[in-house]
Amino acid sequence: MVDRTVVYDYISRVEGQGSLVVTISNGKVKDAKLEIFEAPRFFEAFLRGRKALELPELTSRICGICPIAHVITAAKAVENALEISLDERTIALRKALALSGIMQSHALHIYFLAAPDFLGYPSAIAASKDLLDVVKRGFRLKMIANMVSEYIGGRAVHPVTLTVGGFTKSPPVEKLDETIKSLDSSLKDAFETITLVSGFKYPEFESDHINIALSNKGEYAITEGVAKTSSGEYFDSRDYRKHVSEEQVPYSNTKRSIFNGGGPFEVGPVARFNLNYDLLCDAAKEAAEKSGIRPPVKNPFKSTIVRAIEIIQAIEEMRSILKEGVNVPPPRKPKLRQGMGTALTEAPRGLLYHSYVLDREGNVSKADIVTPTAHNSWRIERDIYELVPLVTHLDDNSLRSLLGMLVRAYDPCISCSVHAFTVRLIRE
Amino acid sequence: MSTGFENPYVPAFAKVVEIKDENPITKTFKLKMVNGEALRFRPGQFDIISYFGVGESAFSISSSPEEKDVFENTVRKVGRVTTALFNVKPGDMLGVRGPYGKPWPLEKVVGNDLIIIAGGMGLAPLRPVIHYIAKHRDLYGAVDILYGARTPGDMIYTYEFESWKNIPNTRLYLTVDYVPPNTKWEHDVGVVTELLRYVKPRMRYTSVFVCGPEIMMKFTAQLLLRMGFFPSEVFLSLERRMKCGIGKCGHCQIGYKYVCKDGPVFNLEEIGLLPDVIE
Amino acid sequence: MVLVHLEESLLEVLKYAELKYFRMVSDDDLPNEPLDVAVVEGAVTNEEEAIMIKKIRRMSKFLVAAGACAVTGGLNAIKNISPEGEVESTVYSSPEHVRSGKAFGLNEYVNVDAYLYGCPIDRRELINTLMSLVMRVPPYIPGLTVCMECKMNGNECVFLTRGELCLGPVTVGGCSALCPSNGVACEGCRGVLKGTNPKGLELAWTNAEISPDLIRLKLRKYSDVYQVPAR
Amino acid sequence: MFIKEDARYWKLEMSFVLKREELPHFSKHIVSKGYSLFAPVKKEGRSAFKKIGEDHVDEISLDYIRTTMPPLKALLIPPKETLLRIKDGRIEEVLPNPADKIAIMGVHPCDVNAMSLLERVYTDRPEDPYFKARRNSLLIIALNCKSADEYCFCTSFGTGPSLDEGFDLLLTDLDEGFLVEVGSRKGAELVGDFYMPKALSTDLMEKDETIRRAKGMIRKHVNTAGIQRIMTGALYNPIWNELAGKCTGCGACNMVCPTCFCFNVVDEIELDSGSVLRSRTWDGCLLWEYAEVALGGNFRRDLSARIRQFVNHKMNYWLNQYGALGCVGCGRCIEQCPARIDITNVVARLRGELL
Ligand SMILES: Cc1cc2nc3c(=O)[nH]c(=O)nc-3n(C[C@H](O)[C@H](O)[C@H](O)COP(=O)(O)OP(=O)(O)OC[C@H]3O[C@@H](n4cnc5c(N)ncnc54)[C@H](O)[C@@H]3O)c2cc1C
Ligand code: SF4
Ligand code: SF4
Ligand code: SF4
Repeated sequence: MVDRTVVYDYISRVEGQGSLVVTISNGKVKDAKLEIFEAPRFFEAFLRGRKALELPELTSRICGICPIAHVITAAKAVENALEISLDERTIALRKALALSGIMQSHALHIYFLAAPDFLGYPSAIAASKDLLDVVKRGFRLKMIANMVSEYIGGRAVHPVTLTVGGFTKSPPVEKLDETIKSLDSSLKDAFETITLVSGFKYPEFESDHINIALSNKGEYAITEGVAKTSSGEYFDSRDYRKHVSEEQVPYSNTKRSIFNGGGPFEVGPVARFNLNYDLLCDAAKEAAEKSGIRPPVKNPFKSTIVRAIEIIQAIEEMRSILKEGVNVPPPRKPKLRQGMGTALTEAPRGLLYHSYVLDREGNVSKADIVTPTAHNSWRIERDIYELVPLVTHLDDNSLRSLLGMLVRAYDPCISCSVHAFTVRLIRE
Repeated sequence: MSTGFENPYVPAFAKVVEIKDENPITKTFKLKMVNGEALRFRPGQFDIISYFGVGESAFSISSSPEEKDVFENTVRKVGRVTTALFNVKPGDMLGVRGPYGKPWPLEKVVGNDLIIIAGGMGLAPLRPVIHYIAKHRDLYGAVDILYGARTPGDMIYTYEFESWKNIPNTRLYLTVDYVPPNTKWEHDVGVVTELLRYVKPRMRYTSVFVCGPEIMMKFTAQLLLRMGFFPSEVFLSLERRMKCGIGKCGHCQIGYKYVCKDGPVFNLEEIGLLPDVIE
Repeated sequence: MVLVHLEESLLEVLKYAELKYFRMVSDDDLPNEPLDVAVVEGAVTNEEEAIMIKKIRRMSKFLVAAGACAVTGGLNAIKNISPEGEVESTVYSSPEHVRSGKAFGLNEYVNVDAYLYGCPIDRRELINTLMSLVMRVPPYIPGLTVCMECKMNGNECVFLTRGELCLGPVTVGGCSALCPSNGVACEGCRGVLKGTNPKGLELAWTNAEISPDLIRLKLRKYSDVYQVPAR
Repeated sequence: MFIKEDARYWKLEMSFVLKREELPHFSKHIVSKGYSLFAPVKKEGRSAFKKIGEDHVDEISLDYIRTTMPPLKALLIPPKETLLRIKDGRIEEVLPNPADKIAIMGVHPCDVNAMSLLERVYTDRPEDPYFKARRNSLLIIALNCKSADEYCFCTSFGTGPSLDEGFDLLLTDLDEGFLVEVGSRKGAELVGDFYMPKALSTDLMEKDETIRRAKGMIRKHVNTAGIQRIMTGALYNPIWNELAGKCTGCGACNMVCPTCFCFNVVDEIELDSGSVLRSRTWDGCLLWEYAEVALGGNFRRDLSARIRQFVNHKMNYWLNQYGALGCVGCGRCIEQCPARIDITNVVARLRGELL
């Protein structure tokens, strides 16, 4: 028996289109479905038959928010398949590029997607009428992140210089000082962001899931390393499929990822923070202290704070990488051959997996791409099951906006969920 | 006007004094130079109007050359600059450069009969000619004005037709391609060249001024030659893309001629040899 | 989304225009009043999207297709050339649940008044376009090729010096030849410029003894070069 | 009367030898005189003109045949140049500062001659003040060619491989160093306080020999005899259609040609200052938009008509317009054409010299 149906199509302020349908029966969630509305992109299919060397550029177009992560992951997977190793500077510069991508995405999320929820505005544009300084600060942070991406990658979105084997062009030395100076100047904005997000009122809610993030010796891992789980396991990208499987859910264009033996799991800033806290730089740790959060963070809403901390980490690390010099050797022309290559890296929203099988001419015969949003999707649904019974007193509107906030806390990037994702509330 | 003697790209400011609606997509702008100087031009010359932030476009100066302190441009809305001009109100400021180009050879044809053939907007550069003739009527022989447009509603300067007919020894023939239902029309229907049957030219002593869409000029020119007019006495005013008006940007070249410097008025003898003239 | 990449410039532009509906940053619903300008991103890949774009078209006086996907279908359109259903079944085990047809640019379904080319679109062009619209004139993107901009930047041609297949000769310029200037061949993300001759380019590649396979892949990327250009 | 021997003597008086290893010092000397110095440097095997800072004089390499970009055109009419800035009813001319002195070193004869052609266009009344200002502050140190490649055909127009006028200083690469000849007062001033030994008559002989050798390397040729008549007669030749099948329509030839001078003008709004910038950018007749008018009209709709315009402008119309053919035989359009269209070949075929 259906007593009320509330439809909330199109979750706004997530990148892409999606919907959430929650059926509530007797104060309990009977069913929660994260649906994807935006047409999936079928990247994996049309990648077949394309050239391996095209992969970074092609996969970059999976998403306009985190193209950098796709470029890097695709390049790494191909390098693995072709057994190409990189020199240290190239690896470092790649990390700096990845960090700039994370900073871009986090600044966007904090100021334009999340902050309006906490400040009570429908959008950042609306907020800019009263809080111009705050909005401008968000733009500034994003702009500086873009600047670094452009500096290293040739373009802020869909970078062009990163290629299989390295960079087609070293960043221009003439602009190095200017770039480092901008980063220096953004640190102040980053700390003010910490103050801002620490002041937000977060809903009381905790949930516990397995966390998975990349881990590497001696660094806050982003582009290099192996997957580490909160259950203490480690696995290499080659063994990814042994640990994570997928099933298609009938209502969605996304596939749901399952951690073998463990069910739903979480990836993203919180997972990285929880698993790699010790490896954060001093400034980031100081920021964590200031905002009063420490691992393990279990309240998904507080991911906003973790993002702010990661911005500081990103700035610090980009600075030190750039300071060590930006000249990298030109890539050697790779020898194409048969093989299989995989890679795992940390995209802004968490673990990203690419895997390719190449034929003898170096053409792609099979592609497998799993995005952070796909990794998180089941976890988000589970959270809803847990959250709703705690807040049955809320009316439809408030409940919808709370659920919207929860989904947004994972910053699901629907446009890009390769196997990709409105809050529809059905009360029975 | 001596603006920009040093820098020919710098427009002078002109104030819009009056805007007349000619038809739904054509307006005539009366402009006055802000520096108080007159725009000294000869019939057939053009100026380049700037709408700052959008760009510049060339327009024939369509007012009487005798009028000293104001001048007019008639503009048909077809693209960016012209759309911007349609948003302009009296009192607004525009940029003006010019005048540029070779005028109609009014001195050279003194004593001759004149046939003026215009299609649509092509009447704009010929209106100063008509005003000039009215002022200096004794300099020329018989004058026939043949004007065609797509429909009666597409005609411009209709409010002046009566006064043109009253110029001594001058006739005005009108035609349209098509008369929409419920429209009053007591003149010809058909293409403008058909109006030529009304004129009895003394070939040797007749000069023809033609301006209109390129395709209309093509057919008119062919017919005039067949009728026995002298190529050197048939003058056309051409239109080409223009970005500078002073022979630098290259766009208006037809063969070795620049429309902005060597034209826009050419006689058929000159044009006959050039490629890419008629689409 | 491109609007977000404008950062502070967005606020400047908004001094002149009011943003009515921007799904990504706001909770507002698609308004029911007529819009002056709609900037639409993304390809149309299914029935619902086709209905949506037709609705937006009816509501708005001026429609801008922004980005490769909205202009030509973008990379998504690569799959248009494989048989229906094949693509879907490669990715999903039960393809009947997937709602997607082929990917097309907006002009397949509605009249588009202006285009913003590229993946991603160019920031300067977006600002120019918005400012033109604020002044109530149609926007303008100069009709030059990537190749010309590449020369203006003083680059060496990647095709002539390294034999790499570059779509610069037939691609709408305006990106400052970004890729070739970074040592990478142009992939044609901005689509084919009117008046250029892709057949000539294909011939040039064939004459340079490039494998037909490579040529085929190159000519069908962001847009099928033999399709009528959007511009 | 000026007899040949006198000329030779005078030439010797004003000729010097710059030792190869002195080139960086001389370059520094030029910079120290307040010039911004542009010279060719090697980049991935190709040479390109770059602004040379005092610390980079060692990078200058005068051993090159052709740069992709025509150096003088790029300096005198930059690819994109703001002409006017308009704000609050005021128009500001963005003219180059006449005090900015520029020196360019190592330009080959064809390029210097191409600049003289550009000068005819841009100083034809009314003068272009932007071009003019830059030209006035430009010092040209030309470089005779010591070698040529399969694309060069300057000898067809007398525009190379050596230069007789149009320079401030002229270098010729000799065995031991560079012969430096003075062509103007500005040039004389520059060498006046930099010590260089006077040239010997043997040096001049070596120069002649170098040039003779360079000439010998030139294999392409355009027969210019009666060329206008032939070109005009061929306006409706089917060759234009045939070329249109091969040409990509990319406009690279327009960009790299040192005598192509066409430009487009655009207004843009600068958001933060609220001013309007009116700029010009290089344009070319190979483009569809070049001859497009309102409502989609186009006077060169077919690529064949556009190619015909390019070739005829160089080999025909220029002569009527500015009294000289518009090609200097630099070979750039041939080298940079992805479709391998060769202007010399086109002319030869129209003359019936080639099938
Ligand atoms: C000598 C001369 C006299 C003219 N006289 C008149 C006149 O009296 N009344 C009138 O309405 N129009 C006249 N035109 C045509 C007028 O210049 C164009 O209609 C106008 O430039 C279109 O500009 P736009 O920006 O609105 O169009 P768009 O199509 O947006 O054009 C963009 C640019 O293309 C060029 N362009 C486009 N069409 C033309 C064209 N037909 N001629 C030249 N350049 C063009 C311009 O440089 C313009 O800035 C004349 C043109 C010339 C050359
Ligand atoms: S160079 Fe080509 S691929 Fe690169 S941005 Fe420009 S159009 Fe796109
Ligand atoms: S036409 Fe070709 S060879 Fe002649 S000057 Fe121009 S680029 Fe050089
Ligand atoms: S050849 Fe074409 S682009 Fe070059 S100057 Fe002549 S008309 Fe202009």
